[in-house]
Amino acid sequence: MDRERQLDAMRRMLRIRRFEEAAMDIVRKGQGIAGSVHLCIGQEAAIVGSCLALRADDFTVGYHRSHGHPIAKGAALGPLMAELMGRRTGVCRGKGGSMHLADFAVGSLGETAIVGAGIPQAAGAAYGARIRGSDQVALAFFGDGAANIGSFHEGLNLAAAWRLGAVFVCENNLYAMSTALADTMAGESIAARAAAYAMPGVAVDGQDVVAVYEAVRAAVDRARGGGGPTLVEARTYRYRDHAEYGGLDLGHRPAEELEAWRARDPLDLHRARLLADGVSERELDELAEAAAEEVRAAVQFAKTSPAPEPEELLEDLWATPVGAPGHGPGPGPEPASTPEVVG
Amino acid sequence: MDRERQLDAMRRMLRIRRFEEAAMDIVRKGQGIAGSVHLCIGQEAAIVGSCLALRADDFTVGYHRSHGHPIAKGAALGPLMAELMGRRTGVCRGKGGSMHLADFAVGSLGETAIVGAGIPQAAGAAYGARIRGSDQVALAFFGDGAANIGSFHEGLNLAAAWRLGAVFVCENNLYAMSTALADTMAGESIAARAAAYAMPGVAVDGQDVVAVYEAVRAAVDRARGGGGPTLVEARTYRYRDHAEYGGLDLGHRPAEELEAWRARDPLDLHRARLLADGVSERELDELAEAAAEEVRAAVQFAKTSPAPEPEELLEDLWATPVGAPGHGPGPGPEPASTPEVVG
Amino acid sequence: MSGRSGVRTLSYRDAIREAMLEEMRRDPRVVVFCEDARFWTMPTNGFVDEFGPDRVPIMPISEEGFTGAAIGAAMTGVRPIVDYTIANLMYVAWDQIVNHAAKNRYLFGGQASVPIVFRAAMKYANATAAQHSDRPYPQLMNVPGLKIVVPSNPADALGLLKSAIRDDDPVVYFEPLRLWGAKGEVPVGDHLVPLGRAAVAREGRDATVVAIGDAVPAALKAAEGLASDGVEVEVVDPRTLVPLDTATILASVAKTGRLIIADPAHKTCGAAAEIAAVVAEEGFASLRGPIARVVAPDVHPPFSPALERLMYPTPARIAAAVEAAVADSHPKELTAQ
Amino acid sequence: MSGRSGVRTLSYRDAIREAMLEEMRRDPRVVVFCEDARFWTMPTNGFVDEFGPDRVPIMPISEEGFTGAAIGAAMTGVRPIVDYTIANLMYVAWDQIVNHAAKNRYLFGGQASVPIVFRAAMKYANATAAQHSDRPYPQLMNVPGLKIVVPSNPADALGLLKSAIRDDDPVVYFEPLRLWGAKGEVPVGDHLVPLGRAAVAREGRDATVVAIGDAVPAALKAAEGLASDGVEVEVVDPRTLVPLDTATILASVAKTGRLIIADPAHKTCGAAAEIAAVVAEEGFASLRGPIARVVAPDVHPPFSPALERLMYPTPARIAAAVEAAVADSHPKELTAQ
Ligand SMILES: Cc1ncc(C[n+]2csc(CCOP(=O)(O)OP(=O)(O)O)c2C)c(N)n1
Ligand SMILES: Cc1ncc(C[n+]2csc(CCOP(=O)(O)OP(=O)(O)O)c2C)c(N)n1
Ligand SMILES: [Mg+2]
Ligand SMILES: [Mg+2]
Repeated sequence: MDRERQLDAMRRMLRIRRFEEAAMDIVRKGQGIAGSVHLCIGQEAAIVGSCLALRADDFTVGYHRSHGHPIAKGAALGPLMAELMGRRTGVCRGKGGSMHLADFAVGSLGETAIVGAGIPQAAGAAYGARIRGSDQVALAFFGDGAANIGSFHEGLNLAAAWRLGAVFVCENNLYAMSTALADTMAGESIAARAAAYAMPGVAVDGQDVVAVYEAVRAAVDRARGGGGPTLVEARTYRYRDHAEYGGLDLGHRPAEELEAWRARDPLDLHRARLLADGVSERELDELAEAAAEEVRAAVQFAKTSPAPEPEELLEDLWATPVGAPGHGPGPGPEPASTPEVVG
Repeated sequence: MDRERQLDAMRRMLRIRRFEEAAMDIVRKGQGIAGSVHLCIGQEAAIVGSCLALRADDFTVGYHRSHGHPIAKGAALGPLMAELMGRRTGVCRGKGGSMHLADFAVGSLGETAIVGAGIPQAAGAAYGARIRGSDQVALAFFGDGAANIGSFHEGLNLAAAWRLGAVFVCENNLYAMSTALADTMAGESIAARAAAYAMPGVAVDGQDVVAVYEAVRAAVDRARGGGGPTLVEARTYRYRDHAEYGGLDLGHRPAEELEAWRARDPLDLHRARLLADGVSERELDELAEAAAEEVRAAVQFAKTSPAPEPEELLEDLWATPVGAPGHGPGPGPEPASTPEVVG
Repeated sequence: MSGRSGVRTLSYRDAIREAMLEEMRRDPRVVVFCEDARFWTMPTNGFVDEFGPDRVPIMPISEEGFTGAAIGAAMTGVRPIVDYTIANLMYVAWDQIVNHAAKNRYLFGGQASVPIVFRAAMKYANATAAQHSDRPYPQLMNVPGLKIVVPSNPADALGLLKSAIRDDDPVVYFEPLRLWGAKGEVPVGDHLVPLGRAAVAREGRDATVVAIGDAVPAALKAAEGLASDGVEVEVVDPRTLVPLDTATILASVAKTGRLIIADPAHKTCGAAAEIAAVVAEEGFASLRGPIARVVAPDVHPPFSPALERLMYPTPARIAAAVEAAVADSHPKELTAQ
Repeated sequence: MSGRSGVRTLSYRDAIREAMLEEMRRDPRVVVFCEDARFWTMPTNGFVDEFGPDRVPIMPISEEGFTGAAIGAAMTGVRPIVDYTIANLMYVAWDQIVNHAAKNRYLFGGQASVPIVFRAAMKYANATAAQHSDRPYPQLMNVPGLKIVVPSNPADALGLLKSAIRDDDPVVYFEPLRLWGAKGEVPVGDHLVPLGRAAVAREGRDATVVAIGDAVPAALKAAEGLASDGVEVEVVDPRTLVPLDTATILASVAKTGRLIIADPAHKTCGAAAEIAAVVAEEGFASLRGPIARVVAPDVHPPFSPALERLMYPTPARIAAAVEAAVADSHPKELTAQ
């Protein structure tokens, strides 16, 4: 990894970290992020290392722990934060929210809330490139919990049988919600499952952004060169709970475990590497401040953006509108003044 | 395998072969078997070898190439043939037909027409035995085509993670309809996929009933002993087309291939073994004649059985009948005299 | 608290927990399949300590696989409660539910019993967006062989779940998550509510509102308001959607002559469509005017709370529909035709 | 055979083949996902020779996987035709169809296009029993974001499939397999039938029969018979179920005052229920009597032909319902209320 890319890695990881800290703060203060929020703090190296190995026009498909993927792929932060806040300026116009960030402009084909479902979709994007005569690669992010679902098996098998230009990156943070991987998978590693598809499978230190980059870069080159798909398992850890439950700790993980992983924080590790490589403290502090400033601006943009108008409820369902003669989508929205049902 | 069991193997394979020849004959003559009929002629050793390794109270779950499984498990032939003919005396009262034979009295929990769907059901039957404090084992039959579907992955993973008393037997006849396994699976063998679940996987000569018995017997003992599940891949071949299409040959397989497999016919191989072991021609001919006679009687029973009565259409939906006040299952059947829609 | 005659106050969520506890104590063959079942957020939290790891197993994320496993277990004498935790996740297991659980008894000529309760919490109105906010019961109502319930209060949540667990057929049990926190009185003792019986939640002579799930509290609120204007609304809660208690619905419409159906599910081919069709077929003569559906429009639940709050039946929307129905109906004496 | 003005005779099956051929020649981004697509039994037999292995790939038995792949391809500019060959097999892919294909455009605020045609042949009335005989369109009608068509003749089969392939939204295309062999005249040239427009298959003043799929030929047969008794039946074929052409249906009922709906799908929450509800809401004033549904009872298709022949609408069942409706209706002058 050359110096410029190493700095870029730091920049992107900082963007993700600051963005999620800001989101966490808005949630905690009840300032307008509704619904489920799954933070990837601690997993930035796995995400950024992967996206750095991609070309700007390559594709990513992600999952519910979503924010890092489009940020690492280069999406503007303002519309992402506005989406979390359900504003009309959100990247999905407020229709998707935290679990469904997507920015097609940077090749982010969207995050799904259905575990594993994005895996075959990434295979399909790679197939699409073949049909369109393009050498674009498609990369699927998913968690360790997805390794036991049928979509994982079918998606990897299809990609292998068709020799597609796809890369499958598992962010193995050891747990699916409160469930330890060891309790749901008899096999020793997720990477080892690649053998069932005669596909290379590699396990990599998910805290080391350079190690992840090297592994995914090799997979991307192979994919682009017609060599077929690769499964990369990045061993990592989430610092926060499964989701933000108003600060409640689910306490399903031993405290020492969390501390041990924090001791190998991906941002600290990379910062140390850069310092050792002779990057100055000042340069690094400027990177950090720049990221913080970007995030402050994104929050400002989001908070000052308007909510969607009632008529937008019926928009975006179809490309060619509902308008068959006499057909309507059902009773229209009522004046926004109407009281909510008290459950 | 002791002599008595060896003879029993011959007996059961003959029953299947004669039963299916009779069914084929009825189909060809248009004498009253409607719908899809998938014959397992050529695969008898894989089926019988597996069922011989089971106890009478163990369970089997099968698939669309269905007739061999309940026959090998010990079901009476008359109600099976009556089911193929849609008679009220059918083992499923005419509701299921060829693809859905089931005889709960002998532990046959039914054949599914949805590729792969029976695999997790067998895992569940094994789990059920654990809950009921029984040591019954559950065996799932499925084809090579099922190895690429999610149910295979989820069913095997669940059985491994829970260490269930299940055995998974793949009747690999090299093709899924017209599709060669090599075109849809990059991996070299189905048995090798067991490694993804830290489960033993063994490939066995599916034409040799003794070899299949030994392999499945080891798996069954392991399952009953609490050692967890095993995947057994029996390499075999179907002589007939995917289904009986009025004698049309789909011609998707090279003629030499068929001939090569016919040269290793499971019944011939086993007959030769028995003769070599000193069983007399006469004894074997008696076995053959007894099987033929059983099948003749089954056909007779089926052909002389009545069709279901119209009111039976609404029966068997629920254990506790539909009878909520004012509720009915919709417009009842009309007099059987009504003409059909001409499509 | 003592005696069968007493009542206790429970939340809808605790009523569900209580029903499972009572039935698992009663019958050792009742088991729970639920991801993170042992997790503090789940109504089954703590069950593993009382019932052991076999009856509350750790689930991989394999809805299709463990639904198939539940079917295999059910066909061999076990009674699984399969909790999908989010109704949309049933789609991953749709083949096992629709092609197998619903069909096996019929397919095998009565040999198979599939006594499973499929629990499905519906997270709509919680800003979880389209993939976590569905109300899929209309889809399953079109599938024969499944019994379907949607309790609207803690007493029914308890009594219907206990009946569902004891039923020998597959029962799909839908829970509007926004009702989980609602508290209500629940009879002490072995409280069973039979499947297939509607409840008249409020009597009235002027219009019938058939309301489903959390549209029931909304309809009752609307009825209160209308009562002060002299309009007496009868609120019918079917509780069970399959088999549907059409007799109670038809009797109410025979009395009021007007029908409004309030349902948070989508409009097209929804439960409201079925209820409207039944009355247009079997109760036409008693109708004094058009039937009205107060339902969700045929778009997906949006994430933004500012939009999602416009999706579902509210007291205001229901009241407006009742007023329109009362205005637009012909004199009773003309309905006898 | 020359010129846009001519007609040719095609079977329903060949019309489907022709539509795919024409569109694949027109647009190199149209591809076919179908197990055994190259097989002689399939309408796509031979396509691989003209379009190559990439556009007609060999499919593993992975409905969920290749449906997801079709979505990923569609979101990046490809137009897949996904053929499930048997409608029931869609259940295996339900999550991808319902949670993703139907939702992605809305979920992502209009960024995603999912131009997929899902083909689903319905094998009912062919003695293939419950797991291969479903008519699942009512389930999908309750899911916003999917357009749904059920052609009843070769010309519509051709014209609707071509429109579906060109449409930028997911379209589910249901084929009653028993119609595959039916022959009919098809216009030569680029024959397009717009989505969302019903056809009046026969005009009549006394009763409206809205018929779906192969209930259309049955209804026309019934209408012939009734005409000889002086009862003039109007047969409306919606062709597209979503978006439904309610205007044409309401106009017909306004003329006849009587509505019978014939549909081979199950009764509860079926397409017939929706059509009945729409008319009970928006066309009540023109109804002279009860609406009637001639549909499949709420049991699964049994294997035995002796039983399955009792399941679906037949000319006799439709005619009986029309006669009952004509008998049980009040004079027209009373309907203006
Ligand atoms: C098919 C499916 N099953 C269950 C869920 C509920 N669920 C949401 S996140 C989650 C855990 C996922 O764990 P993992 O894949 O490891 O991702 P992580 O949350 O650890 O990043 C579960 C079970 C879901 N969304 N989709
Ligand atoms: C989920 C599913 N997909 C597709 C089909 C259609 N189908 C029926 S049999 C068959 C081939 C199955 O091949 P295999 O599993 O090898 O069994 P075999 O017929 O060779 O015995 C297919 C594709 C189906 N029944 N179920
Ligand atoms: Mg995880
Ligand atoms: Mg095969």
